Amino acid sequence: MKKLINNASEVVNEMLDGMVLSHPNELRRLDGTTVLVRKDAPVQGKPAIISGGGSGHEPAHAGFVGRGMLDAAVSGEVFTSPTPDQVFEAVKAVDGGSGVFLVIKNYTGDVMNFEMAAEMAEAEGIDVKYVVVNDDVAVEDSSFTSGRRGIAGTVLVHKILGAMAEEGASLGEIAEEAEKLVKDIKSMGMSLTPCIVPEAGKPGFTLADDEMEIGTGIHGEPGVERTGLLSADETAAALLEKIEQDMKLEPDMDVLLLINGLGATPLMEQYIISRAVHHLLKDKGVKVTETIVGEWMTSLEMAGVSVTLLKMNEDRQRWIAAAADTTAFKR
Amino acid sequence: MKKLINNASEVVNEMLDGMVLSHPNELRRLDGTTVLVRKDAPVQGKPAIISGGGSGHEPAHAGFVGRGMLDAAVSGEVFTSPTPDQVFEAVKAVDGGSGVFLVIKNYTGDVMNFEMAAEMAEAEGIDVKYVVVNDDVAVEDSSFTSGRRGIAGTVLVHKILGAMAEEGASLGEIAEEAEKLVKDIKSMGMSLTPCIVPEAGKPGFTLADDEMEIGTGIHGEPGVERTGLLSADETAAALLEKIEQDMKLEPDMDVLLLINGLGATPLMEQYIISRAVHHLLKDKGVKVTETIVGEWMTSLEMAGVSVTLLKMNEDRQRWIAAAADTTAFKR
Amino acid sequence: MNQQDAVNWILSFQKKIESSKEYLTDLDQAVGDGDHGINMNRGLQHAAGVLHEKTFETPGDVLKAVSTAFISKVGGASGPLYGSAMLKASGSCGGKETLEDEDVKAMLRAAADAVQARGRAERGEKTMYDVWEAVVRAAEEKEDIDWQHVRMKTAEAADATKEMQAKKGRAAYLGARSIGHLDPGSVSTRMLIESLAEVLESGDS
Amino acid sequence: MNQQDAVNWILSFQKKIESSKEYLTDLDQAVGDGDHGINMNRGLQHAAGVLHEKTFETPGDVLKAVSTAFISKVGGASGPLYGSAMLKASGSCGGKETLEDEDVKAMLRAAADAVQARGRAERGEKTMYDVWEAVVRAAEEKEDIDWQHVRMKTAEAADATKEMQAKKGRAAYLGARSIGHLDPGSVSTRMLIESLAEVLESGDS
Ligand SMILES: Nc1ncnc2c1ncn2[C@@H]1O[C@H](COP(=O)(O)OP(=O)(O)O)[C@@H](O)[C@H]1O
Ligand SMILES: Nc1ncnc2c1ncn2[C@@H]1O[C@H](COP(=O)(O)OP(=O)(O)O)[C@@H](O)[C@H]1O
Ligand SMILES: [Mg+2]
Ligand SMILES: [Mg+2]
Ligand SMILES: [Mg+2]
Ligand SMILES: [Mg+2]
Repeated sequence: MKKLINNASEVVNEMLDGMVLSHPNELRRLDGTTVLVRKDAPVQGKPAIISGGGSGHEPAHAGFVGRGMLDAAVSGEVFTSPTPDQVFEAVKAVDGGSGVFLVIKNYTGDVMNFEMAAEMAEAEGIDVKYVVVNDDVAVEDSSFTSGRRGIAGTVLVHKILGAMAEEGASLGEIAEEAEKLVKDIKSMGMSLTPCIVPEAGKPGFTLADDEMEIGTGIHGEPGVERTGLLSADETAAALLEKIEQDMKLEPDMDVLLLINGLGATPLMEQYIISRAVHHLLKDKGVKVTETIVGEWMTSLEMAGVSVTLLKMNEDRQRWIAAAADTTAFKR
Repeated sequence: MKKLINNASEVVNEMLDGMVLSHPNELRRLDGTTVLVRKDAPVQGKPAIISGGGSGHEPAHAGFVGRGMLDAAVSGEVFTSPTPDQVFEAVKAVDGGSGVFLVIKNYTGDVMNFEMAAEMAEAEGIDVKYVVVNDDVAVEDSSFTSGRRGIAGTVLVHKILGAMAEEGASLGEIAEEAEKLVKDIKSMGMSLTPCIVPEAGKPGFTLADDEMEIGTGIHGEPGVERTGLLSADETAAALLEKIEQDMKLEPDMDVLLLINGLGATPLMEQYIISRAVHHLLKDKGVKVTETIVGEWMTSLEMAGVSVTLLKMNEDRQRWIAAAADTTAFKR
Repeated sequence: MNQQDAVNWILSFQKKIESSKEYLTDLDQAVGDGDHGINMNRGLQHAAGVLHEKTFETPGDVLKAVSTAFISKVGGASGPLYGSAMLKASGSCGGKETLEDEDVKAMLRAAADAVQARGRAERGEKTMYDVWEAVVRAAEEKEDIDWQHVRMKTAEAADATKEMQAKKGRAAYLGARSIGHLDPGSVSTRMLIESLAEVLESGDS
Repeated sequence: MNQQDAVNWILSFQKKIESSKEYLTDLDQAVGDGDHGINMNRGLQHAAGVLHEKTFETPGDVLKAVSTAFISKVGGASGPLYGSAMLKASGSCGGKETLEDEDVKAMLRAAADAVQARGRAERGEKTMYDVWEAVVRAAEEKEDIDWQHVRMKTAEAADATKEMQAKKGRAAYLGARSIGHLDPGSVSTRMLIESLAEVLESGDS
């Protein structure tokens, strides 16, 4: 295992330390926790937005803490949901009297731990609402299963809800838009190489030189399907086709396109994928009003990308364009 | 070779296409060239700043085109300096009457091709000045050799000269600061894994599981020295020690710290390195006035980092903090 | 089952998990994210520390402390699941100093119900609930718990997860590819029950 | 040497490079960035295309076109170096339709000088200039160029780069680690001269 670390069991702690040392005017760490908050938290008079989850997805989530996005991020161990008490600490630290909104990615662990924290907060009289993001279309949706994962599209939820909160929306309005929003975000990912959880010390799966995984999540888990190597254009088409099974792409529809690198895929390749998706969408008459390309929700050093589409409207256009001042995403 | 590409000889062309499709309001491609310019180029009344070099370093350089940084970026083939005629096209397209400044990284190829372009531009009566960035302390400096490479520190040159140009500095003033600036920027890099040039199809060197290269550049070239695996703290100390041989670190000195990922090193590890460097600098009484962490000048999918220090003063503080609106770096 | 039995139960479980950490991680790499052994070990290290440091009056107290360790140190899916199981198990013990077989059955049922409620799990979904459900059924079959029988049924239930397609938890994302792999949480739950059987069998003899 | 010889020279060189592309890339991976074969091949593909399409009056015209291909299609270090060499070589040929041995010597010297000037290179720095310098010396030794001798000296000079420590170009960044590897540009330059020798030897016979 080749990693620039000191001690596999200290990676999250040292990373958070490093973030605060690097951005002392932007971020503050709650003592004895894995919670990073905006330096000026709690901000009075606006609902606070909290996200979090396992570590290893950097810049998600702590990189999105700042004006216009998150008030706090809670980091668990690598690929492991944080515990309810950590989330609860975050809730208490950022509540500015207008309530707290939790952005949860749909994993059993995240949902259970965040729900437990919400119960704890409610018991203390803090107004908490949440949304469960499940943008990953790789898995069939069904009421009999845990449903779909939350992946890169979650970053768009941070951006939009963060902008709403700055703009003066109430907790209830945020919760309402959040429910609509998650229905309008669809993502699909793939990977060329696995990644290594520091404490595990070995890759989560192996892939031959001529194989790739389609439908990979962001936790080094195997994908839904293994195929031979596809070209960038073929890969883009495969991902988009799967998204289309769930989101009807109609002429004159407006979408935001998010290309997300999983950690080891050069930006060059991400733009080659973006090019392919743009061509495909153009053929369908779909208008891309905004494209965001980069590493936003990674899976350590996994090579791969995901493609996310978000249905746009006037409000969302404004919220996406609104100012954001975080260490990883600025507008 | 596992890459999300279509055709190894088309990667640069398709990447540039992808960038323009993704950022149509920010970037424009000069027809038939590999030059991306600010959408609003040429900007009248300010010197234009151009950078460029081989591709494979994304977001460098095209990601830094925009207000407050570069007016144009010229992309060569992967790890291959662009040709003089391409650079010359860029010069003609962005000259707004106040002259053009070229930021060249110190590689034989880059220097020769850009110098030839400067000669062509001067022959047409365009005022062109340039600086050669050589921040990499891995290699001994000597007047009998081609000297030191330009690596991640180049991004700081873009930022500062770009801010000066927006602020109203003349071409001469920019050239003067540029000369001082490059003497005050020192970088040192290392790598854990090599990278694969698409057209070559195989890694530039091989490293055993327990080896790393110290003093690696950004072109998949082997480093200056091969060692056993070091921890993050040891790695940071080794890089800083080498920088210190060249830049005296004194108490109460102000520096900017740039941590640059080479392509496949998770942000988590970059922050662990940042933490270590912060601790070491604190012990020396050196004040870090600004820390920038991320992938700015990569080497395709190489795993590794470089550490850059820039001596700060009041002017530079202002230039670094000044607004910048590019696709990869925003302030 | 007295408080010492409860302590021994958890300490025995801790040792099993510690020595199976890599095995559980391998299982979780096949169908999940490869951290189940790490997660369980982290929680149990902490729990063992607490059990060594403090003294407890009742089995319920012991399980309460273990529950806290799971809820506050583990995270992931297994943290709340084991944590809730232990919390409800503790609640079912009430203030009793010694548990009779009836109480042990009630405790196991409380734990199983907690896992089901927290995980919204049903039988056959390839989760640890499959094992819990089998444990409760086996324990309740005879008036005096037949630990040999419970062990057998627990093992069967854990093994049976191999051929199931997962419907809950990360393994569900793999769809049909989840078939052919043991469920890691079921295997660790089996270890928990084996430790309990060891402690209570030896107490009987 | 007439214009057809010049065309044959470059076409022969192009074939050599095409079939040695991987070899040159391997050499460049050891001490540089692994693109020398790719760079040279790209330039010569383009040059060959131009030579097939257009017709030329003089060797100077041919070399001018080749120079443009290198300067505008190659980039890197080899683009301007080969480009400048060809440009100055072309200049030295002037408008002559046929070059005598004297003219060929002058052409080689012009090319060598251009490489030296563009690269600010000196002998012994482990660059293609080492080969150019040896070529010029060997060509000038006899009044009628002894191509067998030139070939030998060229080969020697290219081989000698192996034991040198690089002072210019990317290999210089490796310091002492550059020792023990052939310089890729020197090897390609040797191929250029071999092609020239083949064409002019056969022209003599
Ligand atoms: N909804 C659920 N209900 C019951 N058990 C579950 C559920 N989801 C997951 N599990 C159990 O949790 C185990 C995984 O635990 P662990 O790997 O520690 O957490 P994570 O999945 O968050 O990485 C699974 O093997 C399964 O037995
Ligand atoms: N300053 C220089 N003077 C002369 N030749 C040089 C110089 N720098 C590099 N070269 C030659 O260029 C060759 C490398 O060419 P190439 O790999 O195509 O370009 P790059 O180094 O830009 O990748 C070297 O092997 C060497 O012979
Ligand atoms: Mg996990
Ligand atoms: Mg090159
Ligand atoms: Mg797991
Ligand atoms: Mg090269």
